[in-house]
Amino acid sequence: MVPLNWYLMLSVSLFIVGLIGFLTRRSIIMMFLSVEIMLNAINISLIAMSHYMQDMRGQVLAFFVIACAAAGMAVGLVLLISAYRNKPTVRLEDFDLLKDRAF
Amino acid sequence: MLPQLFFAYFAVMILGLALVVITRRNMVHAVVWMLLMFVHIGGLYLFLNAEFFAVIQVIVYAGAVLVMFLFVVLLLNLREEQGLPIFIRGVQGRVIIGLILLLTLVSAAGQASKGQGGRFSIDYIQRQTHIKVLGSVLFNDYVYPFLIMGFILFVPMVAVVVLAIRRSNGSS
Amino acid sequence: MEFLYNLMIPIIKVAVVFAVTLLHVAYATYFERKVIGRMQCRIGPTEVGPYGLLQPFADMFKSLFKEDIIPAKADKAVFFIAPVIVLAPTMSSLSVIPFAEGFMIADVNVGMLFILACASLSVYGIILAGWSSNSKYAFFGGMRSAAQVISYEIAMGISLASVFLMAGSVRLDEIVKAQYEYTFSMYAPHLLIGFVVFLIAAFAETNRTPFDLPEAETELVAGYLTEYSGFRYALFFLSEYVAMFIMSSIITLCFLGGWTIPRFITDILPFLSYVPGILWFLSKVYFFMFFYYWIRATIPRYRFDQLMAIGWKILIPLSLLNLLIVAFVKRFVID
Amino acid sequence: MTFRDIAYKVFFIEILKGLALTLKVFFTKPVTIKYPHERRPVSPGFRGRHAMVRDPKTGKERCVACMKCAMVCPSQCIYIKYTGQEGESRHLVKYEIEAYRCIYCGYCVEVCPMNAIVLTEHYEYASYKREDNYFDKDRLLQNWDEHVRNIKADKYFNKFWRPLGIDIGRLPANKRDAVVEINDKRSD
Repeated sequence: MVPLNWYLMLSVSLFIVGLIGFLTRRSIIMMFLSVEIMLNAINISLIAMSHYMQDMRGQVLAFFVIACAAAGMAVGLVLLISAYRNKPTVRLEDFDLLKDRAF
Repeated sequence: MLPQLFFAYFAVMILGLALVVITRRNMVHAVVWMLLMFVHIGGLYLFLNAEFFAVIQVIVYAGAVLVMFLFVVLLLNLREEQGLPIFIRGVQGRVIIGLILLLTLVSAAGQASKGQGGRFSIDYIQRQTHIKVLGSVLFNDYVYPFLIMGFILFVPMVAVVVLAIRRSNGSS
Repeated sequence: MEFLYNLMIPIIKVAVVFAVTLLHVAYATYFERKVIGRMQCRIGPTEVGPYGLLQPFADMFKSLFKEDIIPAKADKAVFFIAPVIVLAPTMSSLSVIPFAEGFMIADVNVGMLFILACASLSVYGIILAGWSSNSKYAFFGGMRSAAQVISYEIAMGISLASVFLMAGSVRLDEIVKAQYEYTFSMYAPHLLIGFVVFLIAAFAETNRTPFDLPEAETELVAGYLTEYSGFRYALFFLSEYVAMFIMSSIITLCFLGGWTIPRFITDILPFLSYVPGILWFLSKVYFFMFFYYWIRATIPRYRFDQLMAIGWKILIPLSLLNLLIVAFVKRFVID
Repeated sequence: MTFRDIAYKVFFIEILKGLALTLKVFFTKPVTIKYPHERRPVSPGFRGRHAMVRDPKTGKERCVACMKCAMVCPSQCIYIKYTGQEGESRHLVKYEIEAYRCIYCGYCVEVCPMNAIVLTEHYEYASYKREDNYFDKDRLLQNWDEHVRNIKADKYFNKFWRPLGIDIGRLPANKRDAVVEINDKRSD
């Protein structure tokens, strides 16, 4: 039997990998992919805990996380497409119209 | 011994593939590696007695969300992005912060202990099948969250149509 | 020893199913050419072997020994892996199909959903094949195919949901057993809307005429297959026919009672119940394969906007309506 | 949209009609002719490969190098050379037809006063070399031999080898009946 801690460690490590990807990549699409990785990490820990605690609430929550992730990604990607129509780039640092140049 | 080995395989593959994903320059390649990672996560769910989630993982994440990514990557012409650097400036500092966070969280996760067992034991789920158990919990105890979830899924649908539609006369 | 025995049984099953499927694909092409030939006043292949029966093997050897051409600016790794991504999920979804009572390779609780998951995975192969070829025809074909498959998957899934609702299970063998209790021992008359929706969606899922826009010869050369040749082309071809076989099997299992024969027939002709179930199953499947060819010989290709309109404006509302009706009937009439 | 239209749409009437049609055709006899095994009979007047008629008496061509065929040819694919002065009888040196340029109008056959150049009913002259369809004099005579080989009778008549609709009496003597005597070496 694999202990629960192993699943939690895997989940946490996966979350951190996603976080690093989110913080360091330039492209918005890659940042969205990193967010997906983080949501999957959350799901692993939710389902693992649900399994080990013999309670379905974690899985219900994971179900909602999956639905929200799909909805969020759809909106994010369509925002990206409408932004791309105005400015043909997916690099986050190019969207700096509101940035104060003095700093 | 065998379960541990399987878990180790899946854990190494998931983490390795996640690292591969976030370091790819070509986004189509990243999406393909991500697909492989999602399939592995689905395999991990099978060990957790959640076969419905294993399938949902593949249907929703791999079949819908990632295809959406792939569509967007292919719709946008990203040829000129290829030559530019992958990571932003000052990447090392962020990675170090991430690693510190990793150490903290992993040590915390190592000390976690499970609480009181509930009524959904493994035998019960196997007897009733996972879909039935999940369905009964979802539709009996969590009806209102489920309905709200339906609404949450509906709003982005409208939002996507409104945002993506090109007006025939007007702007552009 | 017992461990070996337990290991051998699935391997033998896999070997049997694999061999039968490959043979089936070989002769499905022959059957298609013969049927469409006769429907167009032709006779189809006759040259290789008696009545052209060895034609599939001739085609196979030809495609195996043809030169494997790779476009110069193709993304080689993705180009190589794309046919495999198409073929592997398609083949693996064969493993949950019960060909007869108790004969399935993998006995999983989520059988039907597994097939849906596999169907959604094989879209990747098509998109990636189109993208990696670095050719405009292939790219358009891949994008069209992906849009089409994703749109019709929704209608297909919802129309299958009504079957799950009636049967109370997503296991294919339990769906078949649940159908046996109903009037005609099949769901097709009860879930007529769902049946028709699924039938149309199945044509679109497998990229067959009248929804064969991804490989529309007259406009896109061969769609996402344009740059493929030789063995890799054969893999795409194989997976298309296996997918047709799987779709026909799903229709048979979910709407036509699988390997069972309707009770009103066995009441009149009791000796028919001694015929093995796999024969009934295969005859139903082959009827649908024939139907695929029949439709191909009859209906011209739809335009892409018509295709999308059928998918989103007709099939999805219809399947939702069907689901609603079935839910009400199940709750207030049957229970 | 009338009720009838809606009913047609809902019950796929048009599609069902089409399906019934294809099913009906499915049970009819196919019209295919399996070409290398069976051949379709050549219709009279078919204009196939060129040939020069071999005179059974001399064993040579009947051409007198009058140049009429080369002049009438719309695609100008007939090349003729001859020797002999004005007033003397001409002697044919070169007679070539480029079959790729030929449009098979049959003017050369109609105009020939000697019935020397004809279009046979042979239609399988695909080959691996382009040169095979550039007919010189020997090749044209050989074509005639190939054409004659399957004819059982002593004489061969093809009414399309002379201009139709012209009074026979006005044609040259050699052209009048368009009958070719086949008395080749087989009988010797």
